[in-house]
Amino acid sequence: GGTDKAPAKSSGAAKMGVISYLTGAGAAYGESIRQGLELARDEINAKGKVKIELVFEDSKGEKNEAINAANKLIHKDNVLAIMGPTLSSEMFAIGPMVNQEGVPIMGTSLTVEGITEIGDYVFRNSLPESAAIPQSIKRAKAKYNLKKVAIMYSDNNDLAVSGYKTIQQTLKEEGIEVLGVETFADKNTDFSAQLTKIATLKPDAVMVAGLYQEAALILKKARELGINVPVVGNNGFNSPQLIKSAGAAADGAVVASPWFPGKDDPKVKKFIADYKAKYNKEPDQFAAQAYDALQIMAIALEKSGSNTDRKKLREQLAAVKDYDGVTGKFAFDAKRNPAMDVNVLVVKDGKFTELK
Amino acid sequence: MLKIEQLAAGYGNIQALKNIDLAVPAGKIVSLIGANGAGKTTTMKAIMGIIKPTSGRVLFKDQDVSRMPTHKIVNGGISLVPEGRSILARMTVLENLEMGACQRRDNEVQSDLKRIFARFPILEERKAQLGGTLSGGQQQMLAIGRALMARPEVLLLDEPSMGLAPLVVADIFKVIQEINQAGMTVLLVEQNVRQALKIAHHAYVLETGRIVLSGAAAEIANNPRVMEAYLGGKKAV
Amino acid sequence: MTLAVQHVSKQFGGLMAVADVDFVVNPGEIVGVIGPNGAGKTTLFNLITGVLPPSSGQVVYKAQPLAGVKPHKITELGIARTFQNIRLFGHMTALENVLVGAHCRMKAGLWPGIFRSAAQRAEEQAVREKAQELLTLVGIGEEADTIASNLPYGKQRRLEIARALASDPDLVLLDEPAAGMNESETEDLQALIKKIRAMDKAVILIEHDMGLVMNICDRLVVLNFGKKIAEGTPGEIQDNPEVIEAYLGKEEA
Amino acid sequence: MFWQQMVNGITLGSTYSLIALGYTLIFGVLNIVNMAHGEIFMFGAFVGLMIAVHANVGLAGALLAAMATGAVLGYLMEVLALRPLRRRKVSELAPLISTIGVSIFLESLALRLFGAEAQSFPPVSSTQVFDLAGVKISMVQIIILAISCGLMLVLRFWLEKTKLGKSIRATSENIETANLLGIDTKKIIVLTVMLASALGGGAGVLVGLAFNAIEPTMGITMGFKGLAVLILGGLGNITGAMVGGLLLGVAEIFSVAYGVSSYRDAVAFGMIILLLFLRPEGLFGSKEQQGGR
Amino acid sequence: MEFLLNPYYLQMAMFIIINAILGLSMYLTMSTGQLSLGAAGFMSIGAYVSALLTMKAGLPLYLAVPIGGAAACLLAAVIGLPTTRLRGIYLAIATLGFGEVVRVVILNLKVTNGALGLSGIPSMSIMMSKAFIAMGLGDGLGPLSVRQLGNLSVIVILALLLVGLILFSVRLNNSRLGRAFAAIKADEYAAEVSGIDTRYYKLLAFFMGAFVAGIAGGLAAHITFFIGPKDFAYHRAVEILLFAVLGGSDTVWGPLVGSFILTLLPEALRFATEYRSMIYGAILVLMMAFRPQGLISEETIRYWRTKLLAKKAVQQEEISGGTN
Ligand SMILES: Nc1ncnc2c1ncn2[C@@H]1O[C@H](COP(=O)(O)OP(=O)(O)OP(=O)(O)O)[C@@H](O)[C@H]1O
Ligand SMILES: Nc1ncnc2c1ncn2[C@@H]1O[C@H](COP(=O)(O)OP(=O)(O)OP(=O)(O)O)[C@@H](O)[C@H]1O
Ligand SMILES: [Mg+2]
Ligand SMILES: [Mg+2]
Repeated sequence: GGTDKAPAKSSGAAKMGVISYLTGAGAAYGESIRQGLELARDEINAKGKVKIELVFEDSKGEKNEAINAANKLIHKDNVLAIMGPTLSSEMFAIGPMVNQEGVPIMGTSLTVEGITEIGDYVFRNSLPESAAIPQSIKRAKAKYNLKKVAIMYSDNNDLAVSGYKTIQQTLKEEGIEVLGVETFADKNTDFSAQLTKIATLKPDAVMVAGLYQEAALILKKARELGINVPVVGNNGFNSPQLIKSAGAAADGAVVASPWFPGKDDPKVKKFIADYKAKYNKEPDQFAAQAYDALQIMAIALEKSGSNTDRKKLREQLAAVKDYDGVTGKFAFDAKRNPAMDVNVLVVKDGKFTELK
Repeated sequence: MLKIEQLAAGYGNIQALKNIDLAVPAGKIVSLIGANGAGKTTTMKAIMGIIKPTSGRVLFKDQDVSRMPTHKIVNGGISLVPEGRSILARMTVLENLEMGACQRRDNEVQSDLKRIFARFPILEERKAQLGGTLSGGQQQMLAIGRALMARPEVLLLDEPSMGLAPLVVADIFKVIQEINQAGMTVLLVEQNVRQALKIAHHAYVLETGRIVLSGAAAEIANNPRVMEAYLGGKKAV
Repeated sequence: MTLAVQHVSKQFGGLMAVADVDFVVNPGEIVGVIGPNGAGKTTLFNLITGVLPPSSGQVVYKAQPLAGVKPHKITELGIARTFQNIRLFGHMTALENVLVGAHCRMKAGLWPGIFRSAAQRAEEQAVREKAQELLTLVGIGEEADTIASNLPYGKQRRLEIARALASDPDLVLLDEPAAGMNESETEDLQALIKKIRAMDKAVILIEHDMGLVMNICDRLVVLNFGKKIAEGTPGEIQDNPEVIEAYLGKEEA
Repeated sequence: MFWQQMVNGITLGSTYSLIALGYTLIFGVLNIVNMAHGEIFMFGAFVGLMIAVHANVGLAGALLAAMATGAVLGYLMEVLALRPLRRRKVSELAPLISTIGVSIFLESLALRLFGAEAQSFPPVSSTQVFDLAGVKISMVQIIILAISCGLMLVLRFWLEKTKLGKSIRATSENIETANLLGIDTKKIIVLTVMLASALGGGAGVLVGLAFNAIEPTMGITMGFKGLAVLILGGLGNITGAMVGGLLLGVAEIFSVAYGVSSYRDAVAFGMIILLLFLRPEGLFGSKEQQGGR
Repeated sequence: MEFLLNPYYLQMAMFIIINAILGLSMYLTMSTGQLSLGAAGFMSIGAYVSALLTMKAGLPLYLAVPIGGAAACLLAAVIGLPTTRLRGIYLAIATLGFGEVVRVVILNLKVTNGALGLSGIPSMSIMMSKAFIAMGLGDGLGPLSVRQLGNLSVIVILALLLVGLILFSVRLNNSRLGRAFAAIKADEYAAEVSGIDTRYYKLLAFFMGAFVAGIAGGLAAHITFFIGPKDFAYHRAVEILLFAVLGGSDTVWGPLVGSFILTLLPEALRFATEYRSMIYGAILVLMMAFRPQGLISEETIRYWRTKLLAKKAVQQEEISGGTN
């Protein structure tokens, strides 16, 4: 690969493109990512070892917009590398082209299977569902003695569908019986029918794959209908908003996450404090992972010693090991996926705590 | 009562009226005649404010109404029975009639309604039928009835006899004469020129947007040019 | 026999709009249908043209029963009509309106139209010429390129007739063609209808203008409350007391 | 479970009805489908939420504020986006697009103003849940059902029997004719749009309360459902909106309860297509006039 | 030149052409007065069928795309029989609902991979590049790299297709069928009584629209590597409607202009970042206020035609004047 033109140098800073879901239905995620990145950028630039300039482009969560954004970043702004996009579907649409152009691209929120298989220039620092979910199920099984469960997942969300497949797989391996499977869709607000049905099945736990907005509503409705068993979620559960929206109903929600805000780690505490100071809200995993992603980029950038050499940057990125970030110890595996620890969390009295 | 001064109006590039002058004195029937496309309907529309004149004025009781919105003109006391009837198709006959009186505040609406039913018994029979399903002639009666329900001071009629059976046509002209005798001023556009001139006091002849002739109705009726153009004079010769 | 209306009835809810009406139309004949407002004349046209299905009875055109035949098919068979409340294709020019009327007499399908085959062009040319002739026939030859809705009322009526004639019908149904015309214009119309008959077409004419009806019709059918109350030559009808009572009124003179 | 699901269906359906009523009202008078109705609904929900959180005025206050917001938005929409179109005779498409423009504008404005995250009302007494022989129903669900039924009756009476209502119907058929009857159509239209929008705003608060999630894109989701109900019940028909809403709600719930939940949306729309096949004018819509004259 | 060869603009040109084709599909159906919002649904069928045929059955593009169009057409037959009885908004919502049903089915099917979508769809430009390499042009042609060659050739192919479609539509308009369409649009009832088989022509127009939308879907799939059910949801249907109405649905040119503007507008508004959608919405409202009949109407065409003719006449006069 390699474009005809080298990335532009501007005021000595490396130009990083960001494709994020900044307007539209999923803007909440895109915003968090943007904020995490900005916070990291400011810290990196303040340290002064390398300088990074971020160029944000909105994708509206739409594939064609993402394609246009990627093309603009590569061919008009001549960026060195790209962070994002927010959704897996967007990555599938732009990845092959970006890869072909020889531009490193790193997803910070992509959890479905097959992302990095697109090509050598495609990275992600977000933990795939296939790595996270089995952990939480195993831990929950051990703790709550799960024998039979019901599943709910959002069938129009790629992340949730991918999560659902992992859930099925793991349950089979663990010998847990599935009583029933119900689906919903993103932005649904009414889950009464599904949960009424599930309530009659009397499961030991409910497995849910979806985003936090729906997850919170499911928790609320489930408790209202008297389903008081643990609810094991996918990556989507991993947000302070879940607790904020669901309130007391969130108690008993289980999720596996590299991001654990309650962790007794000065880095995490500082990140949370800085983030709060700047944006006046709790950081979620999107922000934390985006923050770490840019830090990882910075490390590779420093090692590559060039603000313009994409190939070098890619080599250095692939070689990143032992980065200790707010989401824990981090390294890329051979397939440019993250190799990192997972915490299994459970909500207790309105707080994420470790499930032991 | 109603006075038109140097009125010009049109549709886009088409100038349908070219500076016409016309007067409808109080208590009279004035008839406006002219060939297809002469501009009769346009004149009516301009009076009602449905189309805005490009120049000139419409005076109603010495007040310039030419730039007023239609509903104000109606509430001021002018009503139009439009060409093509404009029945409210999805409302019943009764509702159509009531709508005619919807701006009235007095309590004689019911008695007026009775009078109209007496005049057009078929309407009473079809009170609950939807306006759109009436036959053509029934719709015409409804349109006239509806305009009368407003108790206007000036009534504009655009071809009221169109589509009516001969018996009813004779009746309609009688009705016009009656209401006129009861004090209503009438501006009448008719293709049934012979009949129209018979009941009118004054008449104007409109040709391609210009008034070419005006005078007492009887005079106009005997004008050879009118006879030839509108009264099937050819045959007579 | 061109058309036979056989004991046709049409009911709307509780209302018998057309009740057991029965008459025939012979080739080249002008039959007038008269009757008070709401007698069922337009409904009768709707039944003949297949727009409404009869509640009972049937219409037979040239020995073919029309029950269940779609309106466009009936037009193709040779019955064309005009409307009481003019229904032109407002945005199209007068000529185009007539061309639409000729649709069912043309053959060119999709692909000949796209590739402009020689046959298609020839057909188009011929039909355009014929359409222009028809416009001239009804007296609006000059207005071929005028947008239909910009024509004054009277001319729109003529255009409707031209459109109906374009389908080359053997039977033309005219619903109050003289409405909105003054006497001299009506005379022109009378001449036009005679010309139509001269082309060997039968005509059914609904009209309230008695001058026209009496002058031109070979035979009259009188409806009242949906029922046929009389049938005969204009002379006979004019003197029929029932018709005078229901419809004509006493001659004013 | 059947009865619980029935209750679920009816309560879901009554929120659909509530939204569809506003749609129907505007369609009834303007003959346009107001694609921005969902967004007005969403704005109402947010303003109601703000008021409830910051001003501590209770449900009634929040409702009033939301309705006022709806009315103001409706007024602005009418003056800025609809009236300019009415001056010329245009196809029904122009206002459709114009209101789509308004809806896009309002949605992104809400994203700016309120952020993209879902928010919920502070717990109020109306979230209380009753348990009737194992069937659970919440206070707010009862309120919504009662309000939408009540509104339906009031609106029907108003449109059919009052002078103002008849003027609205006349205006909806033909503005020029209505003008000729002396009706100030401008005023009538503004009034109806404001009223429908106020209803939309109020519905926002109620639905927000019932589902506990308010976010800028809720307008599209609910608006889409409202649209479906509008068609199901028959355009411009008040009873149709009510019954159509309930029907859709119950159908959706039962498709989940006794079918496959992943086909929920397909069932709803499949039902509409099927119904339109049998009755092209919707459940309660009036048949187009037959025959030509 | 450099500017024009920028892949950013090339890609945008592809989107514009595909959207223009979608606009035309809308136009074809609307020319009989039917407001169908099914284009997104038909597009998705074309896209999935064509993508699956190339991915799973290894069919070449030039076969897969038309088959996708035909599949869309087939479904149009099923849905069209009942829906062409509907009018106005009823039809619009029913077809919109049909799109939803298709989307839900796609979500539930195995072969379509549900919400995860199909990724790794063979790309047209990469295929073309490969063809050029096979032709021994691996180093490009003159200043053009082989990738640019690939992109350019895709654009040429798409543009040719579009021109063909435009020609088709224009000629259709001036033919017997076009007149029948226009008559149905003006007054369906009068058209029927004037001897036009309204149902048949409405179905025909519906089919043509579906076919063209299916083709556009197939093409779109092969220039974007990935398709998912989200690409064909409600938003897409509305967007396609906007092309036609904003540009003007009375002439062939309207939807073309509409799709051109509406594809470029979001890109042109990128500088406005978070206010982008707001401005977009406001522009829609303004455009409708000033040109409710769409940017290009019949009058616009007539106006320009007479103006151009007049100019030509003047020029001719000048020429003849010069020789005198
Ligand atoms: N909506 C319109 N758009 C364009 N031109 C119009 C319109 N309405 C009428 N015209 C034109 O204006 C002129 C006057 O028309 P108008 O309807 O006033 O005639 P009229 O005297 O009422 O004729 P008729 O006896 O046929 O009713 C005609 O040349 C007509 O073509
Ligand atoms: N769709 C319908 N529903 C109910 N009643 C109808 C319908 N169509 C027509 N009618 C009624 O049927 C009767 C016959 O109507 P039709 O239009 O045939 O009368 P007509 O003889 O043409 O009268 P005119 O001379 O006034 O045009 C009328 O009383 C009319 O009100
Ligand atoms: Mg007139
Ligand atoms: Mg009639």
